[in-house]
Amino acid sequence: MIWIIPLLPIAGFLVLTVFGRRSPWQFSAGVGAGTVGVSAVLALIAGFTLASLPAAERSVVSSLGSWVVIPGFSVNFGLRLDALSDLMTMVVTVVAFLIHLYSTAFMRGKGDYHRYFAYLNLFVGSMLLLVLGSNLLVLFVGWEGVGLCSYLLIGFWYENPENGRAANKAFIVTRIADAALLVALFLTVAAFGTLDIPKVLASASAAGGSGIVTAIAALLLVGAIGKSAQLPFQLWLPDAMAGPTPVSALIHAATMVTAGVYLVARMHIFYALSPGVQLAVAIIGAATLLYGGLSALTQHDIKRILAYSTISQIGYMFLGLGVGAWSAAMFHFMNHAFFKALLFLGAGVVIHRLNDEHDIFRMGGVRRTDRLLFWLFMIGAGALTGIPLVTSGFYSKEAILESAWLYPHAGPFFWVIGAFGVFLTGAYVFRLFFHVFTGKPKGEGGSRPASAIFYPPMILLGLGAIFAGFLRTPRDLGNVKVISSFLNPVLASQGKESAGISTEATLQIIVAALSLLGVLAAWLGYRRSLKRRGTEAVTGHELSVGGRFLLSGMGADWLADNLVVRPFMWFAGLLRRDWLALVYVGVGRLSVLFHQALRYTQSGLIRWYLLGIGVGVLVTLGMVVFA
Amino acid sequence: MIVPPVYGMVLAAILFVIGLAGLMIRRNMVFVVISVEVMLNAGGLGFISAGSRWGQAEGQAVFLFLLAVAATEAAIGLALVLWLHRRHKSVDSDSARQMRG
Amino acid sequence: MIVAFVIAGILSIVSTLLAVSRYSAVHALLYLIGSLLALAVAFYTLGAPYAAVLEIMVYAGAIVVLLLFVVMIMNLGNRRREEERALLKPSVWIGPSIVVLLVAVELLVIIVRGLAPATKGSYIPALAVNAVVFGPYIIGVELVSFLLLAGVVSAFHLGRRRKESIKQGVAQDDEQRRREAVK
Amino acid sequence: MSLVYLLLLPFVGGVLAAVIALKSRTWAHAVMMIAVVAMGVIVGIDFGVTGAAMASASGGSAAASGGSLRYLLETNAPWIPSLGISFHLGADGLTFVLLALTVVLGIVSLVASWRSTREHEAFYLLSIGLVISGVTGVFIAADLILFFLFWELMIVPMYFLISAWGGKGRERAAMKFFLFTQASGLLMLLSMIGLYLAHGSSTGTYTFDLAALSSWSSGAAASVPMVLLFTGFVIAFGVKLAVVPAHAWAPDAYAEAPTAGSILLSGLLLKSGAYGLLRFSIALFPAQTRQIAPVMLILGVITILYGGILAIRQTDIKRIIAYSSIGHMGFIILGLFSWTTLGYTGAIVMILSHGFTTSALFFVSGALEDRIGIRDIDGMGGLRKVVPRLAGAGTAFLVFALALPGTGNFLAEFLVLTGTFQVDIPIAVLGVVGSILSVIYALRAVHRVFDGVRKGEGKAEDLRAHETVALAALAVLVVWIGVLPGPVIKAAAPDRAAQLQTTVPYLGQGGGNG
Repeated sequence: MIWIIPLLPIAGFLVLTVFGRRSPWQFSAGVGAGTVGVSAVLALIAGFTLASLPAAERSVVSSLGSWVVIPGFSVNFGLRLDALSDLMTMVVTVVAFLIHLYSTAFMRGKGDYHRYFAYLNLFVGSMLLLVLGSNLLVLFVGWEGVGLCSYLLIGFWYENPENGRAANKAFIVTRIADAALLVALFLTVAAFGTLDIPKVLASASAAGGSGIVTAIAALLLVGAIGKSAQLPFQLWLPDAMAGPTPVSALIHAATMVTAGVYLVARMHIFYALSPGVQLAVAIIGAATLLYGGLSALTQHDIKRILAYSTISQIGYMFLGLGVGAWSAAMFHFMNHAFFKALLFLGAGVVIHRLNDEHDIFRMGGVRRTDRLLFWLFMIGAGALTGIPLVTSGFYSKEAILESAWLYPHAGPFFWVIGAFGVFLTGAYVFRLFFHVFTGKPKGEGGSRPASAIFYPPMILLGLGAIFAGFLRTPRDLGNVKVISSFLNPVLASQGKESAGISTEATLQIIVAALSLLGVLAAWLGYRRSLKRRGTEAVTGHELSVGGRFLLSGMGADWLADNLVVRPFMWFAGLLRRDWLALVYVGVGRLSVLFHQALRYTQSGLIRWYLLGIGVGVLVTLGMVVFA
Repeated sequence: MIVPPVYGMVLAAILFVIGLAGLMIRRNMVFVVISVEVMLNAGGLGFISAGSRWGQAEGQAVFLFLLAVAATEAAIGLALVLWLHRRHKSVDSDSARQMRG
Repeated sequence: MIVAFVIAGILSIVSTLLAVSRYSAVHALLYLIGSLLALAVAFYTLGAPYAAVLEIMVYAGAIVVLLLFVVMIMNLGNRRREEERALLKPSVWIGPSIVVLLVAVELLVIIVRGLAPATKGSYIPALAVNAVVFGPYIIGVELVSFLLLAGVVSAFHLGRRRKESIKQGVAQDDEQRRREAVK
Repeated sequence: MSLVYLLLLPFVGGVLAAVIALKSRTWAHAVMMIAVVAMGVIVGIDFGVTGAAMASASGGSAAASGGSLRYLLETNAPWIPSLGISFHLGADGLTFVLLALTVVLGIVSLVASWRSTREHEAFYLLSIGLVISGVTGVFIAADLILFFLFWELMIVPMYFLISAWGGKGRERAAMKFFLFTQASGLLMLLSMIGLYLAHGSSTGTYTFDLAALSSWSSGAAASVPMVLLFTGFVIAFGVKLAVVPAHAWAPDAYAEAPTAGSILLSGLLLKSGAYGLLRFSIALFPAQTRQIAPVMLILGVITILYGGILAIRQTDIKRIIAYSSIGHMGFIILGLFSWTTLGYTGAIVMILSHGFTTSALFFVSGALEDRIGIRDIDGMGGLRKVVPRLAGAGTAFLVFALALPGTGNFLAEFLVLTGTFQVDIPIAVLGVVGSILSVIYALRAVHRVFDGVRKGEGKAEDLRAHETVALAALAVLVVWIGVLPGPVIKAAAPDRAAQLQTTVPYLGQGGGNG
């Protein structure tokens, strides 16, 4: 039964691959969106069924048979629906369905329609395998499958070689991190003899914190940060925006990039057992959220701003995981899926209307042409910033920051970083917002009409971006605990519950104030730039040194290029001629050389041969004489 | 009075060596044939000396055979010389070096 | 007898030396005849009259005359004297001569070491020789007759004049030479 | 007896096809195809019958059989009794798996050469038939001399395939191929004779029969002479597998051979080396395998890394595939010499899925070369627009080659590396690095060949129906092995259970189902 959920989109993929080319676009759209839609409905049914069960029984395993059976090792095709995977499944299928719906209109007339839906379906199927897999091998299949789809979709518009390069970069960078994940799997097999997640977790907690458990945790973490574009693997995500915008919304914002968060949450017992690695998770999360927030500040490509924002927000989730706030991290994941998908879809509409313009400095005044979009985008931006009380982002960030404050290792320090990140978030996203939506339209402004199908998915996501937040509120604001109690059987929270009402409230007020300050800063910056530059379009080269530094993502690409890629390619180029094989050529040359030397003795002159005979006689007789 | 065989052997050695030298030095094929004859003769002298030393007839018997071999050799050698002469307009042994490697 | 042997030996050595070192083939052959005659005397003094007679008859009388005929057919008389002189440069003959001298020394050492000068020789009459040759060595005689037959056949074969094939052969050779040069 | 038919079918088919090719090349191909398909039918029936028998007989007996081989199907006739050589053919589960591979790749190679015309069609088909016959013989020979005979038999027609119908540097490539395989084959012969003498002098019966030698030598103590004998075999098989210091022949031969030749070479001839290692290491030299394992593991991982790095900067598409193929062979070495059930199974899965993937890649590159006339990726680009189906196939198989989970390649690499990890952690980690390299070269190739806009005139014919079907079938097979490896694993399993090391977890409750 659970198997139908991931297999439906995969079946859709197969159908589209075989029949897509010769079918009308309605067929592709129908199969693509339809299979995912049915999956979403099934996921919701399964989810609510699960939620209605008593807490102890909220775990359903479904196996489709064995995969590999070898003496000493076996793996089956098992799926496992529990609270954590259920939450992920519902979010993934619902968001995916909405984005499919949006895409049916968005991708019209952009070529290769069926191929797009085939890839997107394969992605959803793989993502569901990743989420639902009851053992690490099935999870890994999904993990690589989503990577592949990400690759295929980033390079979807293949006629521009840059897109292909970005796709390769995304796949290779994540694959490097996945190598660590693979080693983690080997180590798991070697240590526990199985890959079944519940068994591994049980064995690990029985074995207690040992070197092996720490090693597995660290290796899994490397895989997770690769997929989730955390430092130092964040390189690929900004470039990944080369793909179609709905793809960025689905894969590079809402679902795939949060797979790392899911993985760490899934294996959280390992992290609970190895505090050092868990601290590393927190440090990586904190560093990344700052990195993303700062880098987003000076970008001018609308999608790159959102990409850096995604990096930063996933940093929050990692910070949450690092400080043991498992359910808060998942809560933020859910909210982030809604509001970031909304923002990307909104950006997609903006780009679509403005004839594929990506530069926010060439935009403006969209509020006048599309009032609905203005409001939806404002909801998204507000939720991203965490505007107090009314948006989901506020509640989930607050939950993470509260746990950070309570974290025994330098908790307040992490809290300060997180709070500063909230300020940055407000600043960069509202900078974008003001540039795009307020003011007067720039350029030719000949706007393409937007399809009506664009809006229903965005409205639904907007509702999610507001109301999902009320599933978990702090104790001083109603103390709703739907999410955390739902997740509790799987993700028992770690550490202290509360810092006391008054501290909590103080911290909340500070964060809330910072978010509003961020918006204010964005407004002031926007006014200043208007005043200074008028309404003319500007680009990056007018930035200060610091601004350019941030624009380039703090030179991360430059560093990676010069420290890793170039030396490696140089080395590979050095070996290109296959020097080892030339050894044999050398042997061949040497024997030819001997041949040349020896053929001079065959002069063809009788006297010469006779001299040889004479010398032979001399030697032979000499042996007789001196014997 | 029979000469002691050692004298014959010494003479044979000297003649043999002269023949060998001629063989190596001369490029004219006629002289090559002559040198071979000289060497064969020296060999025959050696056999005769040995036969004389042991008082056995086999020495001269082998000389008889050698005589036949020398005749054959002369016939074929001369035929070859003639062939070479016709072919290369020369009796220089160096001109026949198709066997060069 | 020893005196006769020594004189004959010296004569034969000298005339052999001259025979292999002359420029003219005809002169060389005449010296060779001299050398063979002297050698016949040496045979006689060594107690082998039969061999001495055969030496004169077969060698000097038949083989060398055959050689003379051929040289005359080829008309190599005096025409190549100058060429021969040019060919016999010291650089050509010094190396082989050294080798040959060393061989000679080794041979003499072996002979003197193995054969005391005082050892007596013995006289062997023709009858004894022929009794051996046509007795136990009759198979050898048959083999030698085969050899002579083969020699006659091959001499005939090589001596036959076949104009076309010869020309063709030359052409082929030249072709091969050119190909090698290209290589 | 049906084993003899298996041997004769491709040969007779080749002769018939050669005769018919003088009249009609289409019919000649058809006859050859019928012969190979008939071979497939026989393999299927044999396996069906004996497989059922095996299933009913399975149980404890497999584990108890020790070092001796148990054939499911045998044919034995005296040949040269005075030297202890017999015409002994035998097939077990592993053999059937490989025979199935042979049939599939035989068909694919014929499909690949169906369309293009060439000179001396008759001799071409005869060569293909002989190669298939030779490979079949190698797989089913149960006598060392017979094995050697077939080993040589498959080299000669392959030499002609390369040297007569290959690319620009074909003569050199063919000569290299021949010299390497021939020289190493002679080493193997030397080892065979050494083993024969050692066995004869210690037991009194002189025989080349594999089973008899196996029951003796698998119990023999690990001594230096035995290691040397094994090394002779390992060198021969290693050269055939193109393990790194001895890989020099492979890139040239792959690149210059005609498409069908590359398919047979990489799919089958290479696998004969792998088969030899699997068969002889377990049947004849279990103790020696473990003795030289440390060296071989290092060589294996060097092969993986070296092949991967060299594939990255090649510009000839067939050379990219060739080096990729070399890299993958390293995994077979690792799998076998890790001496674990996991590694062994992985090696077998790798043999199959690599056979399918690489032959499909050579198929695609051959089709590309047919259509645009070049192999250099610098001159390609933008082909996705021009030949979408070909591009799809190329992308798919390159992605399969980088071990995408869900394909046989992934399963194989995973099992091999998991097995290796239990023996030698650094080697396994380096193997994982090698799999990163495969991602780099595969994606680079996809990018350079298919992305962008085609320069110049943009017309080329896309894949034809029969080509599409063949490639699709290969893709299905690769995924099938990756998703449902059960039958393959089961078929190849019985002769290994007693010898190999099974997983023993460090921690936890042990190997349950997962």
